[in-house]
Amino acid sequence: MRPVPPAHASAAPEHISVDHLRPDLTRALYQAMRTARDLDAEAVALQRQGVFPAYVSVRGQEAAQVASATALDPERDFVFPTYREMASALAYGVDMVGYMASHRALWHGGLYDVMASRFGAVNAVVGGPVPHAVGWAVGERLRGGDGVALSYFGDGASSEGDVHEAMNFAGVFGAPVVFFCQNNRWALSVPNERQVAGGSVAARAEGYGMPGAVVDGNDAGAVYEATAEAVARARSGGGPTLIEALTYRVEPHSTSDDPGRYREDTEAEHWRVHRDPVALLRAAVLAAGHADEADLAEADAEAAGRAEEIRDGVAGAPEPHGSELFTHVFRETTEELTRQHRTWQEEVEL
Amino acid sequence: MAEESITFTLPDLGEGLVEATVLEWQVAVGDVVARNAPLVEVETTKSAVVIPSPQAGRIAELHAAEDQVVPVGDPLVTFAVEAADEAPRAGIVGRVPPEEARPARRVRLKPPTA
Amino acid sequence: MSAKLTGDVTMRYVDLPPRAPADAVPVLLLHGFGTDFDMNWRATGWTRALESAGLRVIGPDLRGHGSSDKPVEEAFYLPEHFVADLVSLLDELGVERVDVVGYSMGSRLGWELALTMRERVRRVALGGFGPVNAFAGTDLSEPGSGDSPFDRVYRAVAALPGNDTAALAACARGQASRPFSSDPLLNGVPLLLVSGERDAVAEGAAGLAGRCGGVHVEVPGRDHGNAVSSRAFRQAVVDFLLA
Amino acid sequence: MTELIERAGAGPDAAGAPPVELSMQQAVNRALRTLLAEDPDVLVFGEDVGALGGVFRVTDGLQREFGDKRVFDTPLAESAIMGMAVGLAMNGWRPVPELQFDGFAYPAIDQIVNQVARMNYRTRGSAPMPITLRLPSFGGIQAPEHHGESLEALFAHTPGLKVVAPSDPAEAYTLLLQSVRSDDPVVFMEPKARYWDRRPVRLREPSDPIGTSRVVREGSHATLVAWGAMVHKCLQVAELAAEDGVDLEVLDLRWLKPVDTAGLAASVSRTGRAVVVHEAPLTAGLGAEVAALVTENCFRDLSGPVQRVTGFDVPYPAGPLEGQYLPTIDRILLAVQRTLEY
Repeated sequence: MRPVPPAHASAAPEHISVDHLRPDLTRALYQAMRTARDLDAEAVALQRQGVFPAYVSVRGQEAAQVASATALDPERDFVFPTYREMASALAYGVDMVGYMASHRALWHGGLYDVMASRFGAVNAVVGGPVPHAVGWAVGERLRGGDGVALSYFGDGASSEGDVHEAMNFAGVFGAPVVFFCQNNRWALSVPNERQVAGGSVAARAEGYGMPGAVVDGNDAGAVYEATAEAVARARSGGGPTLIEALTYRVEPHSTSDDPGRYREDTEAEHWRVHRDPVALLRAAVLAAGHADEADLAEADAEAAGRAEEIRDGVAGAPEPHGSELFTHVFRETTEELTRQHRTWQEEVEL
Repeated sequence: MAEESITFTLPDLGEGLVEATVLEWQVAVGDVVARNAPLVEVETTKSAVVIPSPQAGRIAELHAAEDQVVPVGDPLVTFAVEAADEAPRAGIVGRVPPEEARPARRVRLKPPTA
Repeated sequence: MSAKLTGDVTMRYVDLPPRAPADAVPVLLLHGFGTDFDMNWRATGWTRALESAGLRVIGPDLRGHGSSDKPVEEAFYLPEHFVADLVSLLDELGVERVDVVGYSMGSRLGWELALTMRERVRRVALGGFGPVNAFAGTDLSEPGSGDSPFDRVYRAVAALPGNDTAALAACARGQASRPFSSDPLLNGVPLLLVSGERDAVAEGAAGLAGRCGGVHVEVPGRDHGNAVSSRAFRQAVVDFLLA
Repeated sequence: MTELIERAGAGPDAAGAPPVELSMQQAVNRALRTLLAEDPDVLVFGEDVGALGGVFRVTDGLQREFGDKRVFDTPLAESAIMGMAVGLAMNGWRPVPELQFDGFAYPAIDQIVNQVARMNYRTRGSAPMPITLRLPSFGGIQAPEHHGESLEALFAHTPGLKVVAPSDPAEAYTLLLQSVRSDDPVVFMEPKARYWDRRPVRLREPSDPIGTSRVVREGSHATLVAWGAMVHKCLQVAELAAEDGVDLEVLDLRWLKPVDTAGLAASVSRTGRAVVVHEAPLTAGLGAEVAALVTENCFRDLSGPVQRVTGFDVPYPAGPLEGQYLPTIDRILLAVQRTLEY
């Protein structure tokens, strides 16, 4: 029997409702998603101007990222991102100039304070940070704290050993972790049908001893509720949850990818036009009476301003000085490294 | 503009099919076709299908006449393709390193006296 | 992308948005006996041809076929049930009128749809179809056992992966229990019939087209199996739809 | 200066196919095409190698030509890719897996070291591993983290693995044929900074045995030993040194395991001086192995210790600092000067 695509395809609804949510929440979600959308566009432009060597867009995944991050408490929880979670970082309150610095290749993990932000360093190892979330969560339980770890990963990463091992560990330890899979249908050039056996990442939750949930990743309200429920379960000692947010990677994998070689542009066009999470939320907020056109116009203006401010901040940031090559290699440096630092001064800095 | 010739064989049509009969070419020698444009209509014991062009380029040679039976893997069509020599495209990450004509240096050597 | 329309029988369909104007009348493609949308229309170059002509394509896997449900009781396969599936699909998609393009069994069902739901159909193009009873000379208690044209078709499709022979046999019997009759004729709708020169199943298509005030095109040298993928058939239909 | 590489390209069977202008991407693609056509057991698989044609287009067109049963994408799991390669080899196939980037090989190290490298040994020859792991390697393209690593020391240190790095398109074609046809597991490290290097290439069948190095520029004052992208850099250094009246030999090591000790010793005992250049960090890099071999085999002929010019002992840096981390022309010249004055 040919695998039937998950309800991910165009059958998903083309309007959402947030009537049942608090107005201040839905307005905040819209504000952050709108800012992330504008910052994403600025970042693509920076790449075209050669300021960024490359950029990985989050366009189309703003609801999945902002709404999940908003369901956390930045004072006591901890987020473990991949390399494509700009909108989550923004919603979580991370210093965005420091975050975007990683895309300008000023410093691999970014230039924000990871521990102060309680938001892990930008991480390009697929599935790599997922076991970190379990470790942090087990450590939190040992200390008697009630913080929750949220681990982001994608449909591609769901094939990595690290992710399977981490989820089993979390089930065994009952660790307070929310495994948040943004299934955007494409792991670079490989579609779900050839990446996710069985057709659903969430269906594996039971196998790892935790509840699983599939949610429309482009419905900000639904993502928020599903994440909030999982966070509450973890915080109250109920253990881990696996959430699969069905969304779509509207832009190419990166600014130097050519999707024409592996997917139909009509599919991407459908999601771009009919399932845009920012447009869906905007219509729902108006329909629910949580804001009127004037409020949203103001929000849009504020978002655009903030995006430009971040853009100018990261574009103007100084490049790291060569001597920084030798900083932070160890907490306690070595004789040999000091000798190599001198070699660099004499032979490279000249 | 250097040209490169690329030959494509009759692809594996699945379900263990070993050959197909060419019903009708959708292109002629000399045509310039886009990738995925209809190339040739063939019939197997199971069904008749139109094979999309695997390559953009000019049709240099058709290796089978209509009504001819072609085994899977035998040459089907040869394309003449301009060897792409426009600026090389970076891979999925990073930049193509610039090829500096004369590498800069500051250090001068003194040949050994012995 | 494809989706599901759940009713008493769940039907998988594909809805491919056009590249050009959105308001053009969509084309409803109805595949033949024992195949499905992908085999009958996508692999034969039709979707690409219709899309580049700027036409929106709606392509169901008819009940008993492809990825749709495959009940094994004969009663599920009466022509009126197929037509009901198609009407509920058009309602689901909010489509007022369509141009119907069919092949073999799909053509007979397209004819029935146009006849009974006249206002939902603009133009009709049918291939591999004629007035003659398609099941003539076939022992339907054991389809494929004899040497009638239908037996030969049945044997060819029974071997295709993904086909359920019990469902196909039931489908044949369901269709045969309402033998096609060209009375009443399909009048007052632009009609194109296309048939391969050597297609026994489509015997008499030219006469039928004439009686309905329609047009007939013959594809030289082609039989029931390979007329559907011919360029002549595709081109005739595209010209007819865009006229 | 006509580089010796051109003359080396001419080679003994100069009468072979006429030279064709190819980049290294295209040369590897041609080699894979030759291998897939000549041996029905060859399989090419990995992440994004099929429809996309590889993130550097190295497997472009192979799936269309040879079908998706022999050229196929896998889910994103490096350990499973190498583990599957072991199983395929045990079922009579000749797997040519690709791990998309050097830095992504780490999750597969367990399968490579504990299974691929020693399976023939632990089964006393019953289950050979004719696997060639294609690994885009080394730095030089300002790529993100984990996309510019040099793992040759790790692989060379693994008993049962052979390791090779081609320095130009002709080498890439010939050495890949040799690697895949070998019944031993080979790690084929493609220098991604040289993927776009285009030059006239004569596509030749392998003639040198596995483990042979290659003098790409003869010289008398000192020998520069390098591999991969550093061969091109050392040729640039030699060209500049010639302006100062210093005649440098450039030795392309090619095989990083087994190392061509005889070829190395022959060159260094003639010039009496050696500078090893590699991108990987200094400590326990393959440069240490080369220095030990030179010291053991050419001690009496050396007029000074072997110099090493390498990456620093720091994690591979982000974009703008890459140029200050990798061996520069000036640093190599300074090392040469140290050997001349010793």
